[in-house]
Amino acid sequence: MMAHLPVMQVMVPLLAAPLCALVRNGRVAWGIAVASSWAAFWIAWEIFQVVHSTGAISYSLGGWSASEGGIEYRIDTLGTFVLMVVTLVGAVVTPYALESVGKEVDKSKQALFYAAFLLCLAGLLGIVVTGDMFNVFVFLEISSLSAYALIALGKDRRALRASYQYLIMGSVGATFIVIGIGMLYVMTGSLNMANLAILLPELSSNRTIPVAFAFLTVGVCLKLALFPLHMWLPNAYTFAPSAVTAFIASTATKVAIYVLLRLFYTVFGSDYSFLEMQLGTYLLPLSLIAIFSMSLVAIFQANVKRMLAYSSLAQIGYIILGISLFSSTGMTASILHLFNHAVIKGCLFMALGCVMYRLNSVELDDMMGLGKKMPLTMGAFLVGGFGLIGVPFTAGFISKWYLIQGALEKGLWPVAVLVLLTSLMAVVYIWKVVETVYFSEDPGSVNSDCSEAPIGLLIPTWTLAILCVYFGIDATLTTFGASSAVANLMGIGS
Amino acid sequence: MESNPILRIATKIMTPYILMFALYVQFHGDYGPGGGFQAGVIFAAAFVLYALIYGIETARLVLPMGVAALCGALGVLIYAGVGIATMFLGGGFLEYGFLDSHDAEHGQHLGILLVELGVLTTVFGVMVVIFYSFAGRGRVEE
Amino acid sequence: MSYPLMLCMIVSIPFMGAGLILLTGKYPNLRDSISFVVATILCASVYQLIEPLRQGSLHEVTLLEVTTGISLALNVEPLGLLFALVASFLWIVTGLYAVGYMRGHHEKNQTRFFACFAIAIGGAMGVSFSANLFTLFAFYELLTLCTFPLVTHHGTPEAKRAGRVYLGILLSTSVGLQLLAIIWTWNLTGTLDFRPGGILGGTASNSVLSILIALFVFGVGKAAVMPFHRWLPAAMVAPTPVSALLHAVAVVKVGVFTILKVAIYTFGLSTLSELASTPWLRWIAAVTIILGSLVAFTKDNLKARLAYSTISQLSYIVLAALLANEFAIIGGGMHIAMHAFGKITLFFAAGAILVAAHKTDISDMRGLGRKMPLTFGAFFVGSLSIIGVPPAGGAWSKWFLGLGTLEANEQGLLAVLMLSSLLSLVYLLEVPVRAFFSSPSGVEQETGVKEAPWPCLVAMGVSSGLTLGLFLFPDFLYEMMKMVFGS
Amino acid sequence: MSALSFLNYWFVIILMMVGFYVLIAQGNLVKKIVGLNIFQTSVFILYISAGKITGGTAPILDTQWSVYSNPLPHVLILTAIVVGVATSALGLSLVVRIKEAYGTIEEDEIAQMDESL
Amino acid sequence: MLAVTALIVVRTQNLFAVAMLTGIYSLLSATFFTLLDAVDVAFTEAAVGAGVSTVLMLGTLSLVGHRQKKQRTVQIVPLLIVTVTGLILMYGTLDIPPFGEADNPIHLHETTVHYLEESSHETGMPNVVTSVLASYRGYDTMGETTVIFTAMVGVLLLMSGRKKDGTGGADDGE
Repeated sequence: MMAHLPVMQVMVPLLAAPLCALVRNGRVAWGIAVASSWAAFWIAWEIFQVVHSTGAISYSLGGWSASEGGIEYRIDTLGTFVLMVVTLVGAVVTPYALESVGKEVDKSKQALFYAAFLLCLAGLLGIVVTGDMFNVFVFLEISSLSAYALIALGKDRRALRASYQYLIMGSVGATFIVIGIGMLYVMTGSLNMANLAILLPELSSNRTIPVAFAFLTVGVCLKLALFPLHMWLPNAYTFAPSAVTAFIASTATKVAIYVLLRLFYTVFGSDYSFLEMQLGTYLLPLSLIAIFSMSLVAIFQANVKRMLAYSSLAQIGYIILGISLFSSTGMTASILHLFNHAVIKGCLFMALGCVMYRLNSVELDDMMGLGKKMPLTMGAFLVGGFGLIGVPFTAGFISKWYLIQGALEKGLWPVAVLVLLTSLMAVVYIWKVVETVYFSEDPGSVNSDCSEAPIGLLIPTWTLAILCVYFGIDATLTTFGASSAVANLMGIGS
Repeated sequence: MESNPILRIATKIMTPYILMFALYVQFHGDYGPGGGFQAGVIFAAAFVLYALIYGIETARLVLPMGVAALCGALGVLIYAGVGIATMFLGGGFLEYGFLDSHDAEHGQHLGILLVELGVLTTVFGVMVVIFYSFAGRGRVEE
Repeated sequence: MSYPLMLCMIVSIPFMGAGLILLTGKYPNLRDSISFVVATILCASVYQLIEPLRQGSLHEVTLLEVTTGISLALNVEPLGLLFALVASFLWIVTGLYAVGYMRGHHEKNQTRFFACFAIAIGGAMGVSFSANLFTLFAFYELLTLCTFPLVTHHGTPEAKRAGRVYLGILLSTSVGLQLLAIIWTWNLTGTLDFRPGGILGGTASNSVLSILIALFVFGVGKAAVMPFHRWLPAAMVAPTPVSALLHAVAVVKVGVFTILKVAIYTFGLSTLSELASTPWLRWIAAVTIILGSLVAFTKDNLKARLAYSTISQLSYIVLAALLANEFAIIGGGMHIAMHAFGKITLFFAAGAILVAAHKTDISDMRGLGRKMPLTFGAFFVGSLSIIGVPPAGGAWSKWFLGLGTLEANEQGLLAVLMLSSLLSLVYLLEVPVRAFFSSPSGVEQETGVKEAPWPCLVAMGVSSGLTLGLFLFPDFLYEMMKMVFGS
Repeated sequence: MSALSFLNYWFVIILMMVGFYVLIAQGNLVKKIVGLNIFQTSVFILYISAGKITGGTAPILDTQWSVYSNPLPHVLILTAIVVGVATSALGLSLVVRIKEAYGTIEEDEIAQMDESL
Repeated sequence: MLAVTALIVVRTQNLFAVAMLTGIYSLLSATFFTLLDAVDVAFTEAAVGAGVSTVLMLGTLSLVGHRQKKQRTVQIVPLLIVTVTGLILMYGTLDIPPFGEADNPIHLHETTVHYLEESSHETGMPNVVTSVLASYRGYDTMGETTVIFTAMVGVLLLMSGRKKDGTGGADDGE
């Protein structure tokens, strides 16, 4: 069975999804969802160990090897790292969903909700494990379509519009990706990433390849909402049901970043991407603008969920910044932040979900004095907020530490200063919430009779909060995972 | 439309043929163009035609929404189930050759047939569900 | 008790104390006695470390390694021990005072107040025993965050605004400049440990290190070097015990202590004295000294005047660090203690006046000395120490500082020190002079003002007594500071 | 390479861009989906064109033929068509819900309604 | 023909006509596919594009009405984006292998060769498209089935229930 772990990683949630749709009972479906997402997490952990002890795994689907025209699975150190991120968040969010979704989604739709949720999970995992370009597209669409549906389930009617916007932007992105894949295919005749990596360098002077490169990059950047292609994200995060926001915010963009890394490093090769195409020169300013402007916008939001959505955009900027530095420290920072931000944002959005559960609102004005009424919820929010700022002993500090190291190594000290400055902006928007919640007297209107969130919501939220602190205190596991992934990608050691 | 006898009878006569054509497309996929997906669409088309002529209520009696949705889910299960089965038979995921322990080529044939059946089921179910959803919604609004 | 455990205990005692305080919040008497007992235990434990340190049998204790090269580690060295001793001792005194003050003043949220107070002391302990810059930074930030609720304790819009200024300046300097400097240091040397003789010498060009020291000096916002001093007057909206212990001792001393540590153990004195920017920074400190004194002049509000006086005095220590010679460092280290005792006495007195007579402005205090002789007497003693005249302890630290300026060939700075002493003579002594020698205004006569509650008086008595005592027996401090250069 | 050989591609690109334009410029939500369809269909043509071999025939093996067009693009596009129709279905059901919630399917009107909230 | 149809789609205000034209567009491209030897694709495109999509469109239109608001004539920014994208794409085709040549890389790649030469005895299917679809790249097709299933789940989530209150979620918008 161990040999089939890679395929089981995707199949477990994928098979669980139709089962959920079949049972039609929300609670049973939830049970299936929890079981399968935990199983997925366990499988990811097993794969993590296998890959780290024996090297990258390759698995031929249908028994056809890549040279026979089959589809290949390929999981290397980076892949298992991202698998861990996605399944971890999945495993934490599904238990959370019971109460949260129970309140925010119609009872009759809950079974289907879990089906869509698992499909989204399966799609994301499928993207990570595959080694075939076109297969990436197929699973990208599985995850995207289910994400559109999940977002549209938000109670506010604006959720529909957000979902539609996302659908249009996402489909444009997907079509761009298809165009890019098509061009690569036409030039080489291959869809397998490893094979492309061999064939492409021979064509380096070709004029089609840069165009393919550009289309793929733009397409993926649309999916990961890099500035200025981010328009869909704030609304989508704001109006989606809480559990969905927590899940999608911590995984979907991360997987898109993974695809980007795959493209840059595996398919095109780092020399081509960074030296010939001068990728760094484009990504660096874009990411800086993203970090700066999105942090600024976040400060002025009155809706906390939207504030965090903009903050996510800024955080994506940090990750891209690390990539654009094109150094092993920068990359380590990015991959670390991929994980840390998933944990932190998951924690924050889940804490907000608790607030939503009690208050039916996450407007700042309605949250005055909430710190006394929901101490545990807001405590988790505080921990997550510190992580976002990058306070020492939270996970966020570690990734920023590496990021600034990376910038200084390249002699880009203004970038280092800017990263620190924007951390301060994070202080401002997190502090706005803290001040409202802890240091404002409750005007006695909206939240006067609210109490602490149910335990079913608090346990998952605090799990992530504790992880956020744990990986800030003992970052050996994450740094090990990240640095070995980087070593693998950049061809150092291993 | 529901009262037009010509249409009703024409549909009655046509439907089996369309269904047969769909099956032809399904099984002939090995030799000519066609396969599970196209067959599923045609299958669904036959049904949609039926529903249009005889009214959605009647159609729902023949094939309730729940059953259609079930088909949609079932197809995926069939497809992935074949994959799991080959895995238990000692091969890789979706390695059809292992379906027949003696003749790998025959196993392939069988596997392809089965997964195409899965595709057909899903496509049929999904198309009908989508049709019901759109049509059903309009009817209530009027 | 083994030494590593002991060290961990010392740093965690205040945090445990905070926990106990929160648990016993419903029983004020129990809560306040816990506060007092914990403080005593802490001070006694810190005292236990002196003898082993003299024998040189102490070493670094690594609590946990966050990731390669970044670890949470504690160590005992003379400067830190001195600071910890001062802070923990004054916590006992302030604890006593605070009980009297908070009850006398009927403050709300007392539990939160005492808990945050304890955490703040824990932060100060962590800073003083930190073995590397990362540990120091972590506790430094902890101190910033946990004092915020204390500053905004009253919850008024004014307090909140002050809180924002407080947090804004402290966080932005520490994150924007200090953290950058720390990461840069790591980038240059690959370590953040405090080592005798420094780690940065020879790792980068003079100009790079010049920028780096400037980042540290300004980045340690708690040292209140101008132009990053605004938070300190803002923090004065807090209840007086906070101003007394935290904003005259713990928080601000953490700032200058950090600069001293960076100067001695990160740069190394010989490296530091050769940097191109050091003379400039000395003069910035000097300007802060003079301007702080001048602004203090203009303030009628007693606590505001004391705050600016603190700003001015802190830069003495910054200056000491930047003079980078043995005399100056000894003077600076002693001044941490001397100023602590002197200034806390002044704040105690100011608080006592507020509790007993509800006065905050100096101009209203005419004739008050006759009704509160003990309070104003203590104020007088404290003032002497700040001014630096015998028989108060401040005389010694200023003496060594003066020697330091001469050693560094900066006669101009010696003049600055003189001038500042003169200025402080005027602005501080104005208060007792008015209180004792001016006749009270008409309005004051009717209210029956009497001395502050007894815990306040005892606290004041202890601190002023020690201020005098330190003049007579400065050997201990001197010996401790000598040890910095001994090993 | 002759100019003629580009024409096929360029023509498809123009079609593609027409679809893309409809997709991003039109304010009507249904029409956007139509644009998406055109955009995607044109991309499909691009793929299929690449698979063609002049003089070849459909890749159904038979003894009387020897040259076949490349089957792989066909397979990919079959998948892509299905994905496309799935997207349209979901998009259109969103449009229906938006119509029910807002009473209009013009983007600017919806934006106006959201801002006035 | 295709271009003309596409352009009419842009200009037409009546969505009903647009839907029909889209169907026609699909049919036309299906014929085009046949010309390019892609019979399977043509079949599917005809079934999906002209059939399913059109029915879907019409179904939607019957629910949302088929008049489009008058559009401003030409929008500059989108036009610019589109033109730039198009030009980049055209630039990309400059080095693309010539149309229809048998020695283009995709025809020579080992996978293609494998499909055409080995599939008949490996799978016993003369229709290479089917064997590639269902076997060699069967996993893709499973993904495709899942996509369809996902669409169903999505449509069901969106369209089932809650239709009685007429205005949908309009009232809980605040």
